[in-house]
Amino acid sequence: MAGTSKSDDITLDVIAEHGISGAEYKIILDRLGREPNLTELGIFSVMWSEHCSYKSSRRHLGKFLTTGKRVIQGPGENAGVIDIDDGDAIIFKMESHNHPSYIEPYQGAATGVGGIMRDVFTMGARPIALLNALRFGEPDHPKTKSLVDGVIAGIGGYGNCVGVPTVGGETNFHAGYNGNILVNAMCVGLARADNVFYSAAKGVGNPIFYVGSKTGRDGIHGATMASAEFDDDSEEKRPTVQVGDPFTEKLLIEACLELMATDAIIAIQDMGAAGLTSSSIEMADKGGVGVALNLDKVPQRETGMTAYEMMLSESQERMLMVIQPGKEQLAFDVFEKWGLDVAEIGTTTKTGRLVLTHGGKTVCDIPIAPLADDAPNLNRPHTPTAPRDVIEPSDIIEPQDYNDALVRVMTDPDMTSKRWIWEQYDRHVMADTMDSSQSGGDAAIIRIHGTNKAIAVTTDCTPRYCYADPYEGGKQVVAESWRNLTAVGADPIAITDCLNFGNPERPEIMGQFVGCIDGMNEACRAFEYPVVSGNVSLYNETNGVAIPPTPAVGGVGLIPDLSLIKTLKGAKAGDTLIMIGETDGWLGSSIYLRALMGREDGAPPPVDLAAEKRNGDYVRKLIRNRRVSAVHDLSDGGFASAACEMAFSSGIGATLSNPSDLPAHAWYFGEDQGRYLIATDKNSINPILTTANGLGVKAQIVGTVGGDRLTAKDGFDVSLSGLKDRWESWMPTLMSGATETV
Amino acid sequence: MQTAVIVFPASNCDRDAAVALETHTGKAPHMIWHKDTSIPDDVRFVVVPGGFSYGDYLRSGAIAAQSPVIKDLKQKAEAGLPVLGICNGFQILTEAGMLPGALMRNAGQKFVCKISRLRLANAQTRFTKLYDAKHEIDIPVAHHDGNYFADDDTLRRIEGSGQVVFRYVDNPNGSRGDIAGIINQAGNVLGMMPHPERAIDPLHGGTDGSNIFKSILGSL
Amino acid sequence: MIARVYVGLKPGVLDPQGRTIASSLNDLGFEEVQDATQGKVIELKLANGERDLVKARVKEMCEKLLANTVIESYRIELDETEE
Amino acid sequence: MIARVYVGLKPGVLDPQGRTIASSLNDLGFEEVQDATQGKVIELKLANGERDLVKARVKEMCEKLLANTVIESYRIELDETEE
Ligand SMILES: Nc1ncnc2c1ncn2[C@@H]1O[C@H](COP(=O)(O)OP(=O)(O)O)[C@@H](O)[C@H]1O
Ligand SMILES: [Mg+2]
Repeated sequence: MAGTSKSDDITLDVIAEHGISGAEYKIILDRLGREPNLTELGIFSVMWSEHCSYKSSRRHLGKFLTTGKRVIQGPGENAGVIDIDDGDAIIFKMESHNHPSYIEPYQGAATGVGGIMRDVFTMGARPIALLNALRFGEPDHPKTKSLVDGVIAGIGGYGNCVGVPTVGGETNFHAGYNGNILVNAMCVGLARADNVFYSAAKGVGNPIFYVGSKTGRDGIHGATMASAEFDDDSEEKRPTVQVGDPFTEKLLIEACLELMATDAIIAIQDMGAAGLTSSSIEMADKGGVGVALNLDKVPQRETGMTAYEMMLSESQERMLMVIQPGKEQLAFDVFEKWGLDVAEIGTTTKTGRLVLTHGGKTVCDIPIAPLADDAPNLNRPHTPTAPRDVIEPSDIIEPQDYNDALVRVMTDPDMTSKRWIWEQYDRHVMADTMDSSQSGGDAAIIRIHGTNKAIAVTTDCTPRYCYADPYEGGKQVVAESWRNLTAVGADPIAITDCLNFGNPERPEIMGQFVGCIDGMNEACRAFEYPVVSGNVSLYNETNGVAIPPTPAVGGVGLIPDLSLIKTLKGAKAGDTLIMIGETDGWLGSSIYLRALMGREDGAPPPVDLAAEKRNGDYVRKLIRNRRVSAVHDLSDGGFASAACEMAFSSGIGATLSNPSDLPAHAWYFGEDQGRYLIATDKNSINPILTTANGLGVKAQIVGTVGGDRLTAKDGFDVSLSGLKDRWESWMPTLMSGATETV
Repeated sequence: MQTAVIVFPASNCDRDAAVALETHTGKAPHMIWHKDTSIPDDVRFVVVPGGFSYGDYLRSGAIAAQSPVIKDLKQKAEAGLPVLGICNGFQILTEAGMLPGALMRNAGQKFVCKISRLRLANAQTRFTKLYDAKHEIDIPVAHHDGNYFADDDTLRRIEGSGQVVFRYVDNPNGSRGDIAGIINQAGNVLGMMPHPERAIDPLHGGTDGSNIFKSILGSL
Repeated sequence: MIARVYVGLKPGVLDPQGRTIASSLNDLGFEEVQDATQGKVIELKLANGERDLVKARVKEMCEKLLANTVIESYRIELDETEE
Repeated sequence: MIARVYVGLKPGVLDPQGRTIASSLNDLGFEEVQDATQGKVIELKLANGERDLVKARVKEMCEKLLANTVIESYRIELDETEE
C-alpha cells in the first residue's frame, strides 16, 4: 500500500526528534508488523507524548477520589460534571498554557482561555465563568513585566470578546518562575444534566464532521513541546505560534449549543493538543470503533499541507463530531448560518483502525487500541522531599516597628491588590456575577441564570508550602480551596486540578509530584471533595532549574439560596470580630518570614483535616443561620492580612486584640490553617461562642469593627486609607512605564 | 409593549439586554438577527447591545454597522423609533452615522472594567427624565474602545444643543469632555459606553441603570 | 492585483496609541523619538482589472468600511507587479 | 527625519482580522476581494541623523517594542524629505 511502506525518512534521528524511545519504537514495530511512515510516527509521537498520554503521571492520578454523590462525570472526559440540583449540571476544568505563554504571552494566554472553554462547551455547557491562576517570575526580573502585560491582555482579550465573565483567580510572583511562568485557566459551564455530551464515537458508518476554523501549520509539535524542558536552543524548536480567534470561538459556542439542542450529535470532541490526531483517536477508542478520514476534505488555510502537518496541527477553534446519519443537512445548515467552516471528512468504521487517505492514497493505517491503551505508563523513580525543621515563634525575633511589618506583609507581591489585572477583565457580562475579584473575596459567586441559587468558584495553591513539604502543601491546597468556598457560604462539591511541576525524569521532582498528589488526595477524601477533571503540566524547567511544585486547584461549590451569601465585605461599625480555629503562631514558610527577613525556610503549617472540616462546617452553619455579617478565611499573611482585607472591602477600620499568650508577630502573622475571621453583631456573640464550645471548635473574640484605622493594641496602628493606597499602588507602579516585547 | 434587541455575530450582551427589557416590560423582546432586512412593525423600542460584533476586527462596530438590519433601523429611527446603543451598540451607531463622533481606543490602551460614576449632563431627555439631575449614578463600564472623539465643531454643537447626556466623574478612557453618552438631535437615539442593563438588579451591579429603561418605556 | 490601503488618524485627532508608543520608546532610551503615530495597512488581494476601475472600487471599500472618515483618512496604492 | 515601520503577521500565522475583513467586503458586494491581511504602520518622527545609524536604531526599536518577532515581521522605510 502506498505511503505506508517503510520510509527512508525514518532514521534514528527522526525517531529521537519525535521523542520516541527505543523501547517505544519496538512497541510500534510490533503493533504494526512493519516500520511506520512519517505520518504514523508523528501520530504515535504525539499520542505517546507526556502531554497526551500522561505517561509519568497516570498511575498516580489514579489514586484520587473521583466519585461522590454529586459527581455525574469524573476525570476521563473533556471536563468534569457535577449535579447542582433541579436538573442543572456544572461542567468545569482547568488547564495550563505555560509554554506557549512564555514564548508569546498574549496569544499563549488567549489560546489557553479558548482551549479550556472548548473543553467545557464540547460537553454541552454554556461557559458562565472563567478564572486564571498565574505565576510569574520576580517582579524586577527583566522579562516579568512584558510577560504580565501580555498574559493579562491575552486572557482579557479572549474572554471579554467571547462574553464570558472572568471572575477570579490568583497571581504569584517568585524567582522560581523566572524562566517558566504558569498560566492556568479554568472555565465553568452550565448544562442540563440530561443533555451532557460525551466523546465516545458510537456506531459504525456514521459521518464525521469537522467544524470551526481552517487548519493551518500552527503549533505543530505543541504537544511534544509541552513535554520537553526549555534550554537555550528553544528558539529553534518554536512551533508556529497559534493565534486565538475569539470571534470564531463565540460563533462556535453558539452554533454547537444550537445543534446540541437537537438530536443530531452522537459524539463531540474539541481539537486540543495534537489536534485532529488526538481528537479522532480518543473518540474512536472510547467508542470502540475505527475511523476513516479523507484529509483532502479538511478545510485548509494554507496550500500544500502534508498529511503529517494536518494531523499534528494545533490550529485553534476546531471541533470534531460524529453526526447521526440523516442529520447531516441539519448540521451543515446550523454551522453555515454561523459562518463557520464545516466539512464531512470521514466515517466511523468497524476496523478498529485509523485510516487516512490523502491525494487518493492511504497515508496511514494503524490500529487504534495501542495508540491509546498501550501508551507508556511509567513508574518513574521518586525521592520524597526531605522534611524541614519546624520554626517556633521564639526562634524569630519580633519586629522593631509593627507598622512597617504590616506594610511589608501587605505589599508583598503576592499579597497586594490585583486590581491592575482584574480591571482588564469583563467581570459582569452575562449579568449573573454576584461577587468577583472586585471585592477581593475568597470565592467568586455566579448566580445560576434565572434561579435563586448560585455557585461559588475559586482557584488556589500555595507553592511555597508545596515546595517546603509537598505532602502537607498538597493537603493545604485542597483545604484552602474548600475553605474559600465555605467562607462565602457554599457547600464545596468538587475540584479540578492543574498540576504544574518540573522534569519528572528527576527523582526529586517526581517526589514532589507524588507527595503533592498524596496530600491532596488525603484532603479530598477527608472533605468528600472529589477531583472531577484535571491537567498535568511537566517539564516546567529551564536549564535544569525547576519551578516550585504548583498543583493548582479550582473548586466549585453550591449556594442553595442567594439570600444566604456572605462575603468579607459586610463588616459594620460595632461588629465584634471572632476568630474560628486554633492558632499556634506558625511562621515557617510564611509571608511574614519572606517579606521581613527574606527567608523562605521552615516547615509549612500542617493541616489538621478533621479540625479544618469541623471549623468549616461550623462557619457555614453560622452563615446559613444568618449569624454573621462578614466572613473571610485566614491564609497568606495570617490574621493581620485577613483583617486588613476585610477592612479594605468593608470600607471600615478595626481594632484587633491578642487573647493568646503568643508574641504579637506570631499571633498576627502566623499562618495556621483551618481558621476564619467573622464579624458579627453583639446579639450573636454568645450563641456563637457557646455553640462552638459544644462542638469542640475554638472560637475567640479578637477585635471590634469601627473607625478608619487598623489598630492592634500590642502591635500596629495605621490609617486604613494609607495602607490601602500602598496595597493598591504596588501593581500599577510595577507595570507603569514601557514594556518591551519578550 | 413589544421591544427588540439586535443580534450580531459575537454580540455578547444581547441576553443581558433582553433580560433588562423583559424585566421592565414583562414581555420578551424580539431577537433580531443582523441579516434580517427589517424590524417588525410592532416594535416600539430597540436596543443595540454590547459585545464584540465581528470580534471588533477592523474597528469596533464598523462591520456590524454595514449589516442589512441597520438600514431599516436607520430609517425607522429617522421616523422616530427610540433606539438605545450600549457599549458596542454605541460604537455601531456612530459607525452607522446615527450618532456623531467616534469611539477610539482607551487613552490607557487597556480594556477597562469598573463601576463608573456618571453625572447627568441632561436629565430632560426621554431616556433620563426619571433621574434627579443633581444625583450621580453608578453604572459599570467594560470596554477597550470607549474614548469618545468628535471634532471641535461637532463637540460645540452637541454641547450647545444638550446632546451630551452622561459624563464620567472619573474619566476612565480619555473621552473628550468626559462624555459617556450622547443623544441625537431628535432625541430618540441614545448611545452610551456604560452598561445600564448591568445595573438593574440589586444583587448585580445595583439599580442605577433602571431609570433609563423606565424613562424611555414610560414615554411610549 | 494587490491594493494596499493605508488608514491613519486625521491630523487633529489625538492618537493615544501613537503617544504611548513614543513615550515607551523614550522610556526605553530611544530619546531621538519626538513623536509617533500608528495607522493600519490593509492589503487586499483582488481579481485583476482595469487600473482605474479597481482604484475606484477600492475607494468605495474605504468609504464604506475600511476607514471611518470621521476620524481617519486613507491612501490607496495599487501594485500590479505582485501576483 | 521620518521613519515608517510596517509590521505585519508572518506568513502562515492566522490572521483572523484579515479574514473577517475579506469576508465582510465580499458580503458588501465587493466580490473581487480574494483575501485581506491587516498590518500596522508606525510613523516615527526622529531627530535627524546619519541614515545608517538611524536605521540601526529603528531596527532596535522594532526588535524591542514595535514588532512581536515571534509572529510578526517588519520593514523600515526612512524618509528624509518630509519633516
Ligand atoms: N489573576 C487574577 N484574576 C482575577 N482575579 C484575581 C487574580 N489574581 C487575584 N485575583 C483576585 O484577588 C483576590 C485575592 O486573591 P487571593 O489572595 O489569591 O485570594 P485567596 O487568598 O482568598 O484565595 C481574589 O478575589 C482573587 O479572585
Ligand atoms: Mg481566601
